Amino acid sequence: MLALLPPLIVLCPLAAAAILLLSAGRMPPPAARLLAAGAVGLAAALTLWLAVRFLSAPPPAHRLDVVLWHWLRVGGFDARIAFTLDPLSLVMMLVVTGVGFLIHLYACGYMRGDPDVARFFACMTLFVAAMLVLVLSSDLLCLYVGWEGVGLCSYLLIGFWYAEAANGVAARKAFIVTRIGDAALLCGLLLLATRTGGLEIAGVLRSIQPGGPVAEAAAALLLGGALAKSAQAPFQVWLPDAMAGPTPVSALIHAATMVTAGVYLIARLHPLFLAAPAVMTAIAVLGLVTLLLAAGSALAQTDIKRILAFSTISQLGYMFLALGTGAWGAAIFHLVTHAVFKALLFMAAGAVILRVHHQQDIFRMGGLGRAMPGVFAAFAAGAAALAGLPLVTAGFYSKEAILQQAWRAGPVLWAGALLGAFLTALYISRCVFIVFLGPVRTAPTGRTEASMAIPLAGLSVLALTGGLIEMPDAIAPVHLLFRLLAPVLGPPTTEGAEGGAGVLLLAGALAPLAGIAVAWGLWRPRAGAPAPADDGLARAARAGWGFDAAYGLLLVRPFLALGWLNRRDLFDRVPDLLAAATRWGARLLGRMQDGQVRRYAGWIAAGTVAALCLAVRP
Amino acid sequence: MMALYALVLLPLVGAAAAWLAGRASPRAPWPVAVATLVLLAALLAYITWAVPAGGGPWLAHASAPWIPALGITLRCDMDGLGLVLLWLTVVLSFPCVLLASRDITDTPGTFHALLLATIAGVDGVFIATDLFLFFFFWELMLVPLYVLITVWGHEDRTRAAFKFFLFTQGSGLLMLLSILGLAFVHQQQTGILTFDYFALATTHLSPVLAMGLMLGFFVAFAVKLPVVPLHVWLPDTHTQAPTAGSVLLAGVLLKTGGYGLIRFVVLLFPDAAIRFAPVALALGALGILYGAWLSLVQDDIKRLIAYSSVSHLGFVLLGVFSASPLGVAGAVVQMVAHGLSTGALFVIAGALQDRLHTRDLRRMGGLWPALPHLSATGLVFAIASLGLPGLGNFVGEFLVLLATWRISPPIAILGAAGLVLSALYALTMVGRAFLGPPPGDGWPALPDFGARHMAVLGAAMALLLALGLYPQPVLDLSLPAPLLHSALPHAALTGGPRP
Amino acid sequence: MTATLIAALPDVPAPVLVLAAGILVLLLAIACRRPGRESGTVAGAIIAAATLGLAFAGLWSPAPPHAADMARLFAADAWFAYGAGLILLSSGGILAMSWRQMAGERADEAHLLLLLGTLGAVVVAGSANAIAFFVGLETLSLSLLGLIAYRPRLPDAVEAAMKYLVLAGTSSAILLFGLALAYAETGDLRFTVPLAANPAEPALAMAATLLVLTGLFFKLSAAPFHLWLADVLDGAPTPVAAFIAVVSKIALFVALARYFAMTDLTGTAWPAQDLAIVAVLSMVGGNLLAFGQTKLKRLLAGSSIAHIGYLLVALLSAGPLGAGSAAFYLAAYAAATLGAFAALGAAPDQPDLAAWRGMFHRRPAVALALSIMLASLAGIPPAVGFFAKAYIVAAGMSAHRMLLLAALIVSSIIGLCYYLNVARVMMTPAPDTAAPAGAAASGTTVLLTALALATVLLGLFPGPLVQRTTALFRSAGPGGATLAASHDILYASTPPPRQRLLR
Amino acid sequence: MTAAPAQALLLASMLFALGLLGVLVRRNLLFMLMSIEIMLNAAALAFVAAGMRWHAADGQVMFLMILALAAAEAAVGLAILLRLHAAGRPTLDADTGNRLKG
Repeated sequence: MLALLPPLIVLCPLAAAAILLLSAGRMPPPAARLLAAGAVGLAAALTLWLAVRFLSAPPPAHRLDVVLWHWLRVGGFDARIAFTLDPLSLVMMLVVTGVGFLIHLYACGYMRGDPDVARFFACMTLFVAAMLVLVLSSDLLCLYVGWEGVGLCSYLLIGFWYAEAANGVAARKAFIVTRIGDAALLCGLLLLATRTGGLEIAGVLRSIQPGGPVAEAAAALLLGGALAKSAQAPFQVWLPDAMAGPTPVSALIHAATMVTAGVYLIARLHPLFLAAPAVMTAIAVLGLVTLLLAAGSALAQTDIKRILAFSTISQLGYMFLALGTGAWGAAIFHLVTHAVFKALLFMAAGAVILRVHHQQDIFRMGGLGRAMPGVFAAFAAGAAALAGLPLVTAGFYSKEAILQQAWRAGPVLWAGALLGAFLTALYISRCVFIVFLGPVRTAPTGRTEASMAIPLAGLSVLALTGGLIEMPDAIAPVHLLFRLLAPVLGPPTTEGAEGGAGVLLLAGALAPLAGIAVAWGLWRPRAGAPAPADDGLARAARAGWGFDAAYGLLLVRPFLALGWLNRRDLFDRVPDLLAAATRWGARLLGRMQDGQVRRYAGWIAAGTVAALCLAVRP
Repeated sequence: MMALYALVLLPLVGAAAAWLAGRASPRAPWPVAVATLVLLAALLAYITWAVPAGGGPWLAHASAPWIPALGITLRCDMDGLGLVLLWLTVVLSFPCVLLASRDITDTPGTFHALLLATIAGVDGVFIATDLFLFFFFWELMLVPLYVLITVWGHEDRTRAAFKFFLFTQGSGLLMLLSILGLAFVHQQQTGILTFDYFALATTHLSPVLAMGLMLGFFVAFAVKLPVVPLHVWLPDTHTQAPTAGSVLLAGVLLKTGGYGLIRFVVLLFPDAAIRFAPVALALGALGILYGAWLSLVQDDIKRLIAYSSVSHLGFVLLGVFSASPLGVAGAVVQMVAHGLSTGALFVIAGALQDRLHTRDLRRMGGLWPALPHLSATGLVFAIASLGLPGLGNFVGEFLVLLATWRISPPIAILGAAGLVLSALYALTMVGRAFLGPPPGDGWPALPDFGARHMAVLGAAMALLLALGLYPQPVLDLSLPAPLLHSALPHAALTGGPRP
Repeated sequence: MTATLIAALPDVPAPVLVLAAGILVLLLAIACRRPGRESGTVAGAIIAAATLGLAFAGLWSPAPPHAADMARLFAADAWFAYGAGLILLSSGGILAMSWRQMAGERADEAHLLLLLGTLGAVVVAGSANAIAFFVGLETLSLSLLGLIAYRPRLPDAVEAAMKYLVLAGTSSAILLFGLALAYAETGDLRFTVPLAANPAEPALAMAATLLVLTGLFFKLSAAPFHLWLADVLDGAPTPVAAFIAVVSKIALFVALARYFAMTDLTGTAWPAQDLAIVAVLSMVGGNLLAFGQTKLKRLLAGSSIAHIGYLLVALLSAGPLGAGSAAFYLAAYAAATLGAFAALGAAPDQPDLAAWRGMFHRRPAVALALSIMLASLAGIPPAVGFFAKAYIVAAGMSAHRMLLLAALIVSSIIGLCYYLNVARVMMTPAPDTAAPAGAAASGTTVLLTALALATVLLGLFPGPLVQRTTALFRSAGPGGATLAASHDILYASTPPPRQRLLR
Repeated sequence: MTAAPAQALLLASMLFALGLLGVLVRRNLLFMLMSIEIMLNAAALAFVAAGMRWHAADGQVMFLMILALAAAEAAVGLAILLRLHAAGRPTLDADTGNRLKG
């Protein structure tokens, strides 16, 4: 019975997607909305039920394998479509279906009036299904199906408003940049499959030799996939542009779920990464670098969704930092809380955007707190959680878990992470102050409808209280999540219970407060209209530190230019040359036949003489 | 089993009937062609069904004398590989006839007759096991297709058809040399002049000679597949052919190259093939990257798809020369999947040309609102073509890359890089054709795909999906017959010594 | 009376006798004809047809008793029978073609010349002696001269005849001089490569051979002695052009093969080397020449030159396959070339390729037939030329003529271009102003249909003919004197050397 | 080979070369035909000389044959020249007025 549930949960959104696709736009929008939200809601309900059943009576070894069918079985290679239910996948499922359901609900309101709502929901539900496959798979190849599937849905949804050429470009960019990582991931799979004989996760992990070059190479290749999917340096360039999609898409795909797939992958395969210490270091360093770069960029943005996008990159950097330091549980914890509060922030931002006529520039907004207090409250809750306001927000606890682990790994990492926490508070406070306080610059109209308000309210509560399931020992020894995940990720590290824990905790609590204070000093409501900083540093930060330009100059342009030069295909000239030679020969021979009978006789004589000479020559 | 001969004769009879029907009425040939295809499918189903259970890898046989003085027979045998490709041929001929050829107004009888004749030739290629008979069919299938392109093609059809014919015929002559050389060496050793595949497979060849003979075969199949320096005929031909011709070319004709590589190059000359493998693998990787690269910069949508074929079939070369059952199975799946996806893309490109009277991507854009069904199917098949997991192409590419990785990780990495490029060109095509703003002041009312197109293309999609999610039947069929349990008593593909 | 005549000429094969008798009858008929009446045409044609038929039947007559080897004029062996059969069939076809083409004025004389030419060709094909060969050759040439210039209203016919006259005369003289040198060296008039009396000084024998070859190559129009062919075919009436391209070439090739029957052509030594050079020049040159042509007859001239090159490859591929493939190729070449000319004859007054545009729409049957013939010449299945070419390649392979085969393949690809081009032109829609093509004469239609059918059927079922051509050189038992002669005629006496390439 | 036949052969060769040269250098068709006759007669002479060497009649038989055929050829050739003139060719110059070429 329990074994039936995971496939069923996948099937719910998948069936909805299939129906929506096959109806080919003939379905009335209300029916489409109902179908999509209902299917994902059903999946969420089933997942809850599954979770209850799983937790109340855990199966042996805390895992449940469901083999659906043999996918490829040839030449000694065997891949199966198979699911594994264990605490890690259960947590991910809860995030995907739970947050996913709320976002679908929200989207019902947000996308009202769009003629193509069936296509929208088809892609959304397909995404949920693919994401569920990703987190449930017990075989890496099967996981790859979900991995690419979510990428495809991301592409389709970023470019949802296709009439705008820029949206299509952004969608393509997102897909192709992640595809580069996917290729690396695929190479990693090839390596693992060659070395270990299969891609079943448990089997792969069993047969890993620690410290060997294979483990290092495989981990590095898989890391490539994870970095691209999770928009970490040097692949982070696609995520800000991906904000071209509708806001629910940004909330679901580019904040809550898909971009965390890289984190999930590494957590899932953590024994492999443990066997590759160099890669672990790279993960931590890249995570930290991304965290700081993106936070700096977020500070200089003017578009509210781009602020949140850079914030997402930055927060994912936290997760990678955690992964790099071996804090798998902390990474997953932050993944969960981030999914909640970032989805909340995006949806609140979406509500704002809808009310101010699709204005996204924060410097054209202002004073919206009075006009839409509910949305303001929701955004503030999300911002507080993001900033990590001590004790009262979920983000505080998850970030604290990471900071502690970073301290253990090295003070430099810890200092960087602390700086990141300060910057996070700074930029999100800037956003809140400019958008919701001060004078009104764009008058909002309409009102936020219930289907959007309910998810906002629900997520607000979660964003504030969700962290209580897991607390630092210095506050209260609550370890619900880590203990749940322990069968998969190993027991939580306890060596951190040394003397300095309290000091660390204090530092971690003060950094966001300092950030908020500085932000208040800089961007508190004043008389004059606030303007974005425009010095060189700000411009560089706003442009994402020039990664886009560098890639364009070094890779894309030369590639396209060379292709353009060779668009007629060099090899195609060879037959032309041969044809020309043949024509030339034909003309020559034609000229020999000039109609003069004496010359013909001359050729005969010449031929004879030549033959005689040839014969006489020894 | 005479049914094998019927596979060739039935389309020929159908061709004659279609031609005659065309003399009676211009509307008549189409139903005749459809009926022929239905009969052909039924025949193939019967052959499939009639295969004795557990009767060994060769599923059906037929033999009759042809030119006894030279030891040439009408020997045909069908194994799983042949069966898979025969099904692909039959399946793909349906879109050709159902979608593309109905609107032919210029002597439709001849058009359908030629189409069916091509199918007959292809069927023959897939079953002939007398090398001379194979060569006969190999050359025969070109002729009707040449006429199809020359008469019903697009603006630059003459040149394209010329190139097509010259390349394939010229390389075919090299193959003839190899076939004859092999037969004569065999005759020297045994005193029997024969072109029988199974007899010739037992010939002892010195390494140099085996390499020379293998190269003759290789060049012929490499032109057909195509392998990169020899691919130059393909973009022109695919671009200029009428839609049905493009579908047939991309879907089926190119597969004869892959089939030949497996059946003849690798199985007849296993040792030489292994020695040649590094070169072939390099060529395969080059093809993948070069094709994708050029595909990206094309403005002509059919040309773009044509170059994408070059890229996709590079995987087939990799798979065949990866010297493992895994790679060969992957190559076969890749051939089938490429046939379905690229065939469908050519149908879509042809439909676009019918509606817009241009193939130039620069003059397209924003077609989605005007042609939602067409655009959606275009997107779907473009995605299949970029190798999304869950669809057939991925299975093929993955198996090929896995097999390649085992012998050469760098080549496999290059192949994987091709996946990135394939995403690039496929999405660029979709973006330029269907998305974005329409040029000028929007599109006039255009007829979208109707139920007929959607049904046929939907069926192709379903097959791709089935191939992507449950490819086991194809894998089981394509793999064991020629490789493991073949009638040839040598350790093919394992690199083992010949007995 | 006939019996005594045969008794008096023990060596002469039956077809030669029948043809000679038929010519006499036709002469008598013409002499008896009342001037100014056309009714003679039908009678003359019937006589000609009957003669050809009887001569063909005469091929099956028992071989005459063999004279002493030195004095033998004719070698009435299987090779002769095969060649003569092809010649007679082709002549019959040309007779059918010319039924209306040559008529209008004094068709009887045309038929007479046709029979005379056929007689010459048959004699050439069967001659084992320089005298017989020379007489046959001159009979062929002279009647051809008459035929080329037969229709004075064709403006270029006389010019063509003039060229043929001068060049054929020159080449005949060269050939004759070669024969004389050979006779001087060896003292016997057998039509074969002379062996030097003193092996240390082969110059005279070699020179003799080369001079004879010059004459033969001229008639065969092998490069570089080919220049006349395009002009003459262009100027001559279509049936006559067919006669030159088919009958005369078959006869000369049969004679060429016989000339080299005792010679080892396997290696790269002289004279095989000379032959190989000529073969390559002919293949490449002929195809290139045809490639640049815009007139169909000139195109076919180039094609014909190239095919002589292919036949030379077969000749150079000594061994069981070489002879068989040459014989098979002759038949394929004859059928296809004759068919191509017949198709030209079916749409008269359209010498330019451009005039054939849209032929598939205007005259689909003729266009289809011509396409089949061109396919056969190009070696495209299912036409017989495909198998014929493959057969030659097989022969070349078995004799390790790799360079020749390379040239064959390259030139075949060039050849494909122009054959395909003709097909393409016929497929392109015609401009509306194109003149409606007239209906073909019934004889041409019948001939064209028969040849098209034969070309395709032989292509699909070449087995019987292969059997036959192989049997020509294989069935010699110890008792069969005639066939034994043929056996060593084309079976190279030395076995092919062990294969260097294959070792 | 005794001296006489050898010298006769040499003479025949020279005659033959002269004839060939005549064909090549003369532009008048009539003279070209005459040159061909010279070549034929050179060959005939060679036959006779060879027959002398072998003391056989074959060479003389051949000579008769050549004589007859040369006469026939001359007859046909002259007829063709007349025709050529009748067809409107103003001169017997072999180099001018050629329509068949290319």
